[in-house]
Amino acid sequence: MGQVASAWDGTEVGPDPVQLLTPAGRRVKHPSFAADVTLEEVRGFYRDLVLARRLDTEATALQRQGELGLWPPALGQEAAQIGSGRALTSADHAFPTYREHGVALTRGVDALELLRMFRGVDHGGWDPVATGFHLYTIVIGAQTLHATGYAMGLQRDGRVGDDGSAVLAYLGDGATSQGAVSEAFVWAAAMNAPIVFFCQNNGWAISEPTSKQTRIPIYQRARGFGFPGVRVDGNDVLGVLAVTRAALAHAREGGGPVLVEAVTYRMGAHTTSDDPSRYRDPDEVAAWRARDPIDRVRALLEREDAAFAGLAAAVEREAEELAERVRSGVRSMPDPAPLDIYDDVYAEPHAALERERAEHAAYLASFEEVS
Amino acid sequence: MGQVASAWDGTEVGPDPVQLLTPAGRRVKHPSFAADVTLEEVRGFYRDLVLARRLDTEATALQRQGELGLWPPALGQEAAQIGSGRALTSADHAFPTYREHGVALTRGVDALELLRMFRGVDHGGWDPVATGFHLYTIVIGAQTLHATGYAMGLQRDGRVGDDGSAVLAYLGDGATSQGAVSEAFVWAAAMNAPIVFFCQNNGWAISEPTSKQTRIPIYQRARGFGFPGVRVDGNDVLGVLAVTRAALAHAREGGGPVLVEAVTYRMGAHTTSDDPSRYRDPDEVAAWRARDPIDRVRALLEREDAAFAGLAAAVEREAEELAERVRSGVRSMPDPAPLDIYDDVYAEPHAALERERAEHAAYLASFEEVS
Amino acid sequence: MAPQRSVGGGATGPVTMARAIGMGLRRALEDDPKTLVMGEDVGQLGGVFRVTDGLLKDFGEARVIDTPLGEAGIIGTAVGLALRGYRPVCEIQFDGFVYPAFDQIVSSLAKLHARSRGRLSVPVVIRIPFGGGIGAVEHHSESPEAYFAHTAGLRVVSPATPNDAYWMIQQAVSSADPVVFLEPKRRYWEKAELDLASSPLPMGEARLVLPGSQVTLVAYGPTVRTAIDAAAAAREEGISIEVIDLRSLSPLDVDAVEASVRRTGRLVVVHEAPVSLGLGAELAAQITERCFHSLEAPVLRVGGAAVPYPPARVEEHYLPDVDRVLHAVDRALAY
Amino acid sequence: MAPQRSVGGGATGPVTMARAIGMGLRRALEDDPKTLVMGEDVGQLGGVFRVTDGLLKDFGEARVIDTPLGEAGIIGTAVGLALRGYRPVCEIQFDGFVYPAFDQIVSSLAKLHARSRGRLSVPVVIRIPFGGGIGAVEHHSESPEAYFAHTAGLRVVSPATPNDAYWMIQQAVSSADPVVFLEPKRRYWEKAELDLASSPLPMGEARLVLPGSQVTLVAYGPTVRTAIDAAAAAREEGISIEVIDLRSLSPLDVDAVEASVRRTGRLVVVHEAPVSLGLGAELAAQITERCFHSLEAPVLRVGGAAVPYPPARVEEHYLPDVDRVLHAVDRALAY
Ligand SMILES: Cc1ncc(C[n+]2csc(CCOP(=O)(O)OP(=O)(O)O)c2C)c(N)n1
Ligand SMILES: Cc1ncc(C[n+]2csc(CCOP(=O)(O)OP(=O)(O)O)c2C)c(N)n1
Ligand SMILES: [Mg+2]
Ligand SMILES: [Mg+2]
Repeated sequence: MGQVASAWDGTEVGPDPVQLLTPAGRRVKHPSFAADVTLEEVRGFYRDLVLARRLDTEATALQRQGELGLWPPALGQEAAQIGSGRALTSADHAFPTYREHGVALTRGVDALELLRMFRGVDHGGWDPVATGFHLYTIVIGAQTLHATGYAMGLQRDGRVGDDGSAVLAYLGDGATSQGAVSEAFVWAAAMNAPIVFFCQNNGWAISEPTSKQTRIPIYQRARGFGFPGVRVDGNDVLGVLAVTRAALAHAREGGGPVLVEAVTYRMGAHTTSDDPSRYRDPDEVAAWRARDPIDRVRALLEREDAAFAGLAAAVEREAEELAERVRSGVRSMPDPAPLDIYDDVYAEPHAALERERAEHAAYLASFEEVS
Repeated sequence: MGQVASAWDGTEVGPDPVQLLTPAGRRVKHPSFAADVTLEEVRGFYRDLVLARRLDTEATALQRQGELGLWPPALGQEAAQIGSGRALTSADHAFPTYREHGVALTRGVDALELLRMFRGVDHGGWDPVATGFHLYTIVIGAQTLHATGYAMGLQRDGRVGDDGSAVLAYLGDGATSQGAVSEAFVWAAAMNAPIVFFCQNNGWAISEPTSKQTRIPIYQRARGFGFPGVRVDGNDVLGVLAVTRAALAHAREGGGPVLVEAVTYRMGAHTTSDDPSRYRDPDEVAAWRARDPIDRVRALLEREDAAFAGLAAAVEREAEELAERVRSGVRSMPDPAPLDIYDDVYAEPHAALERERAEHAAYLASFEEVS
Repeated sequence: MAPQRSVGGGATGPVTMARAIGMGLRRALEDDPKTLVMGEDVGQLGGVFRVTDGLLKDFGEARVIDTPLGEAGIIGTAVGLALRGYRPVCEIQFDGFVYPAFDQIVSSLAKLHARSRGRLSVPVVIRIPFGGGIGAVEHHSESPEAYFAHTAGLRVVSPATPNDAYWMIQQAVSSADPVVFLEPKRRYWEKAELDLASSPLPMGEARLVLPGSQVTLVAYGPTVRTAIDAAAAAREEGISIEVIDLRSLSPLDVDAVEASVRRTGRLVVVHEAPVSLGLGAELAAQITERCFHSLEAPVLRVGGAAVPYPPARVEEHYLPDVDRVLHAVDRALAY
Repeated sequence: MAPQRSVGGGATGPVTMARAIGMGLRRALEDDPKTLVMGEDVGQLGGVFRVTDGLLKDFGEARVIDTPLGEAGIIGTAVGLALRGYRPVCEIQFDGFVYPAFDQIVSSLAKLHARSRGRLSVPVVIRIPFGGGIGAVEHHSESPEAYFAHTAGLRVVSPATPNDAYWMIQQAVSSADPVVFLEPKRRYWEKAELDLASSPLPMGEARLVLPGSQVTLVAYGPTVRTAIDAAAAAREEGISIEVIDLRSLSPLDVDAVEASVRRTGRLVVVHEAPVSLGLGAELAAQITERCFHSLEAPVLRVGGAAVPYPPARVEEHYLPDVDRVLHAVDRALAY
């Protein structure tokens, strides 16, 4: 199940973020959390990180070329996403925002499925049941309540305790201000639901720095609701993995909700429509570049893994293939047919909508008659 | 201005509630809060408490007689209301729920104005500007945001600092679960607004005990948002006064928001439509009866005030007059005229509504022609 | 879609609508272990109208949930429970308290089936006691149905009789789509026999309540009784009114109304909600288009004024009553 | 109600609608120190559409407020600021994000004047970039106007031109009532000269955009341009269309529409929002009642389907375009 023993006793951890791998790629020890992973796993994370970044770069380029309508880059947040995504078991369920592209890959969502909504051919694109990865939610915070309800479902299914499963709900730093998110905290605490709230504090909510939302660190929000918060270095894939695993284990075993704050940084624009030069200092970006989440794993593997050169080359090839597949796949995605808009609005026939569809069909047919 | 020196340094206080007057009516000292009041003031509180209770009893009776549509009794919560209401200066502004009848009296709202909405002749009834006491808000939690915005207005008016003023926002224990209330906490903290959130934890939200809303004490909610929470014995008028004064002083002087949790008990039904026997134990009610907020002030005055017998008699007469005025006043309140419903929907003429009014007037007139 | 089973023994004795809904919920809880009931005060208290009385005792805390006080939380967690395979029936305590949940209803609940291209279903039922006439304080007498009927992805229904209430709540629970279930609270205590023997009308169909020839009168929820009373009064004056109970507001059974109007040539729609942009507007638009040449008078609407629901002691002037309905009928006949 | 001042020098050069709104806001901030601008990203960034660009720099943080991320918080605190005498202009970043604030809008903002029997005013303006056609992802293309127009106590307006945008935003700010100000985002970048010299039309009045004799075509916001284009195309075919820009959805200037329909005998209403229970329904109902004997055809409606706003690459089939408008015009003429 991927659950690891952890010394974490469910108490709050912060404000110093948990870190198991320094920006220079050196391992460090933490009293409560251990990077209990094999070398093979770390090699896997390296692959995950590189592929996630490549997808991001490629999607950004495709948007510039007009092939995607929009893209919200996860650049710089890969460790937070891969570390948390890899902490999940297949029986767990994740509820993302709109930026968890790295997590999506760990859940087996195909890159082209992921791009459908940004291409504008779909509002979803993948199978949330098969992947255990819910659809993206754009309305800030709404998914935290769905996630909490899902976790209540797990409780009712008897899926808490030994061999239990849990829910991982993603949210941003800005999202912590939304009433829906606080209600999710209230419900999760009142129900003692098996859920981990995973907040990627990437420093910004579009143009607003985190200081516009809160005057204390985000992981401390959980205090007010009676469950533990843990702050982790979001650019440290091992730290994120260990903390998220411990938090999920806590939840699965009936300990109730946990809030994880992964301190990271959005290196790119909010979305391809955004111009961050209007609101943030290039020095800040540069300082975070020195904390790059991939560099430190590379440094670690260069030191600890004799076969790293081969891995790096293989991953590079795989990334290239992914990029190529994404480029051609996106370009050849067919547009929806006009009458598709009437599909799946209801699961059962809805007479009024059927009438509208028939009228629309007749209207479209009238052109065909003409031509 | 009614501000008192207080040793409170803005740190959280609880879980033992601040108490300055025991259920037996004995004064006790607290390291941070002092009952800095004259005997004359205590005599005033006694009067306030008794009048508030009398209004409550009378309104409950009037509802039973069919003269009011509904009444939410404040029975048992009088100390929380008088203590906090008397902590306000005339320049402060209070935003009540629907149960702050005692506070209303301290703000100079006339009992008959207060009863208009429960009679069903109005949705408001008093002048919120003149009294510094906003209209009752029935939608749980909504007023906490209005209060926060009002406090932001005080900031913009330069009304923070020496000689500043503040806002007091009332809420219930159940209300703490509403997203709007958490957003008020977020805004108040982010803006450092001069506001005190005064939560009367009366043990119940209709049939749900406070444990259905939160697993930690309510005053601790503030921790998660980065401002202090203080727990006070809500049946101790002196404790409530001291804590609320200190909290308001903190806010007025630019210290930002405070959450006060007044631990009290709703001795009556949620409203006259409610039947608490369906959900709560008579022993619980009996235990709280022994903590009655008026009894302990009476005990104090009987000991400390030689002239108490005279006061008690005078207050009893005044209460009787109030009851009589309420009884006859409510019965003779005229119903609104049919076309009144069109008044004050808009502050400026609205053509479509004017048309509806004219049609309605013509319709009514058609009956008069007939008869 | 509709539970078509017929249960032996038709007679129940007269049952109030509130009780009929409770009986229907009980059946839904018995029939499907995935059915849940949740909301403020629905458990221990049995709801402020006692509709869910006894359910906690018989089905336990895991299935009958007293939730924290927040409507967004109720609907948002119900969506999540539905994603996990449950069928939550949420109670919103009063009409005026549904708005904090509006985002969850409009942007999540109504859209998830479409967003997922049919992969996900969210069979959540939202029960809302709605409408005025009970002498209540503010926010306890609203008629928010147009907001929901205008929202694609939701079904919106309102029973007008105990029998419909009993069956329709079960149909709503077993529907694969989200259903806003509007309970006419001022009719909660009206009694009628339930028909347990025959199979119910599908949830989306209107019902012809009274046949008539001169004017079609369409109502739903609380105004069906008003319409029936108006028809009775009109009959005394020799006017023959056909009364239709819409039952479903999304979909609207316009076919049924059209068939009637083709016979009568006149249509009056009556609801408590403000006339402006209310259900009557949509019916007026559609029926006028369909029956342009057979209408003898414009479609007339009787309903609330475009004002906030007024204080109790003037609400009788806000609510459509028999006189106002007959006034509209007279106007329609005068064309 | 409307600022009637005329400023020396009428010529501005062509200005986009986005810029015109920004200029209007600037005027409102200059004219009244109580005017505030608030919302997500309105300060430092100048809003995601740059409408408020430069205002923070010139008016400071106390008056141009980058708020925390929560729409209920934005509108709820704006209500409080208004109670303290301020005139907050709130930006909701996109149409689909207004719903978390729905309770504050419907139950507090819309009702406080009435609840207080006129003692309190809440002159809050809610700016919402609305509508589709910009190739956006979900929740960024909605047309929620019917929800607001159905809500008593709100005024609802939508400008279709830069000049109207410039003046109407100022009128909205100076209105004593709450105003929902719907900005047709796909027209943000269309340019026109502003007329600073002459006094503007009152906010609640419709405007005759193009005179015509055979069919009245009513539009508002983004579809006014569509209507004008349709009228031009129709003229080529010898069909004379009168185009009316509603401008105000609450109140609806039905008098203006009626006057036109009395001349033309036919009415087509076009909006992006779902047809079902949209503004077209209300116009159809009212105009049919007023012009029952002079209508040559039923009022026809062109608009969105009753489906969630579809993905970008099929939105052109959802949005009313010239062809669909002309199809309706032809149908109206064929009666
Ligand atoms: C309810 C709602 N309001 C506003 C928006 C517009 N919006 C999209 S992303 C965003 C900022 C989110 O910030 P954060 O939660 O920190 O997540 P991040 O984008 O940084 O990952 C905003 C305001 C939205 N999507 N939903
Ligand atoms: C938004 C909203 N939801 C539901 C209600 C119905 N309701 C009225 S009072 C109440 C309980 C409130 O409990 P609490 O906040 O503890 O205040 P108390 O009544 O105990 O003073 C509820 C659920 C409401 N008024 N508003
Ligand atoms: Mg962020
Ligand atoms: Mg309470």
